[in-house]
Amino acid sequence: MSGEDVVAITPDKLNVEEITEMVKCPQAGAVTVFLGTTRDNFEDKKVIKLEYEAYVPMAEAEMRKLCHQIREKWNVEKIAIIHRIGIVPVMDASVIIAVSSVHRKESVEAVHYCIDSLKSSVPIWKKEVYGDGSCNWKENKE
Amino acid sequence: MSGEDVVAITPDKLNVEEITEMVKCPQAGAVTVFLGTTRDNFEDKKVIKLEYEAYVPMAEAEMRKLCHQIREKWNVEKIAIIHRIGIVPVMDASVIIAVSSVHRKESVEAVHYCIDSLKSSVPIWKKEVYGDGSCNWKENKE
Amino acid sequence: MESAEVEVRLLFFAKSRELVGRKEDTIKLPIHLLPAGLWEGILAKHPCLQPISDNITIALNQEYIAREETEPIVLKEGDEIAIIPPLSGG
Amino acid sequence: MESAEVEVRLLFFAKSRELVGRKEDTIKLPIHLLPAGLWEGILAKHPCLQPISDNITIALNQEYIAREETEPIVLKEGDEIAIIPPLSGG
Repeated sequence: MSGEDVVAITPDKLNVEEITEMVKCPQAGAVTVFLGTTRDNFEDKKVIKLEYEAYVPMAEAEMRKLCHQIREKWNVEKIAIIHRIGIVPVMDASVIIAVSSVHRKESVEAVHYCIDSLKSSVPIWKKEVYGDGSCNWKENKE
Repeated sequence: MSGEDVVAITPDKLNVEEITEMVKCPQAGAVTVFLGTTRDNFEDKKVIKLEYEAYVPMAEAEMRKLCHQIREKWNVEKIAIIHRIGIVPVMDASVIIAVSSVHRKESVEAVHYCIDSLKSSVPIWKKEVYGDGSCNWKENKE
Repeated sequence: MESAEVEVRLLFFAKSRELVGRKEDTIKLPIHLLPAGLWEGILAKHPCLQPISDNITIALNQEYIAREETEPIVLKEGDEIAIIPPLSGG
Repeated sequence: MESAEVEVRLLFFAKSRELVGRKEDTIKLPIHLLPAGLWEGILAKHPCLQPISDNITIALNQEYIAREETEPIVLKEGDEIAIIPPLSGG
């Protein structure tokens, strides 16, 4: 079943339709999709864009580990985890996770677990670039 | 904020890109999307298609109530709940729910709550049509 | 003394629509009645619904009403009463 | 007697890349050493990392290693050691 998993790091704009199609299948009754999108503010500062950087081969390996963990915990059909790097403008997605399953509970829980775990285990970093020209490397708290 | 909610019943094919765009906004860092899709089987029977029927004005009113309930429970930005009626072929979505929020937890939990509640409160019915020509009105168990 | 009657609309969906063989009907019902009386009145006019009567919910003007409710309902001319078989949306 | 040394690759990312001013370097380190010794060796060569040293994780050949681990590491020529500042993907 792990042949059904797609993980990727890409500099290209992410397309939710395309990533949803990757996980659709005739036996699945549910698809859950999560998009992490660039916000226009951090505390009182105006955010212009984010710049993402990844340790690509290790990030992809950690994303494959997440797929294995999901399959140990839930009975899911297909998994796609795609993370964008480089500049990500406000409202664009930096990450899209899609999971299909026969029944709805599995795909929703798996996606929730996946985004939480991705933030704590996958070597990717973002720098916020503010309206005043300053910038800051972020740190996932949770 | 409830002006940000979109609810609809439509005979048209649902487009995940379009519905995701409805809820994206600059202050949101997360969008969660759920798609209910037609499965090709029920127990040992081959399913050809589903036929959905709705009590349209009441279904839309119940979907608006779901939006209010979500906003009482979670701090979310925008909500879209779109349900297709008529014939829905295998792998097509019968329902798409999309919710945006500043942080990820709210949109994931709100979408999970929304699909569970939709199944128990919104007057919509589906008939499964099988490969042998027989058919059956379904009943949500949960 | 019998309660005055009003004519209300009946809407049928899914299995109930198939059993009745139509989407809509009208029915004369007392202005004041208990939910249980509403069920009885509808089943009296449409006995074909009997096989699914335990699984039917009713909505009055697009609001669910509880069959076991002991507070009487007040009907108005033209009210919309929907016969709601078990839901299967999603 | 000193342990024999090997040359390994060092990769820097995000804040650590900016502090060091480059993406990659090489370093000679003992074949056998504790994780704590690995941190020390890297900080000795790149003291500019000192301000963030408490927040750095290290990956050896794309596997995280725990700084407080008391089992020694065995390095091979050409091993890939990545300096991992706090993650902020997603």
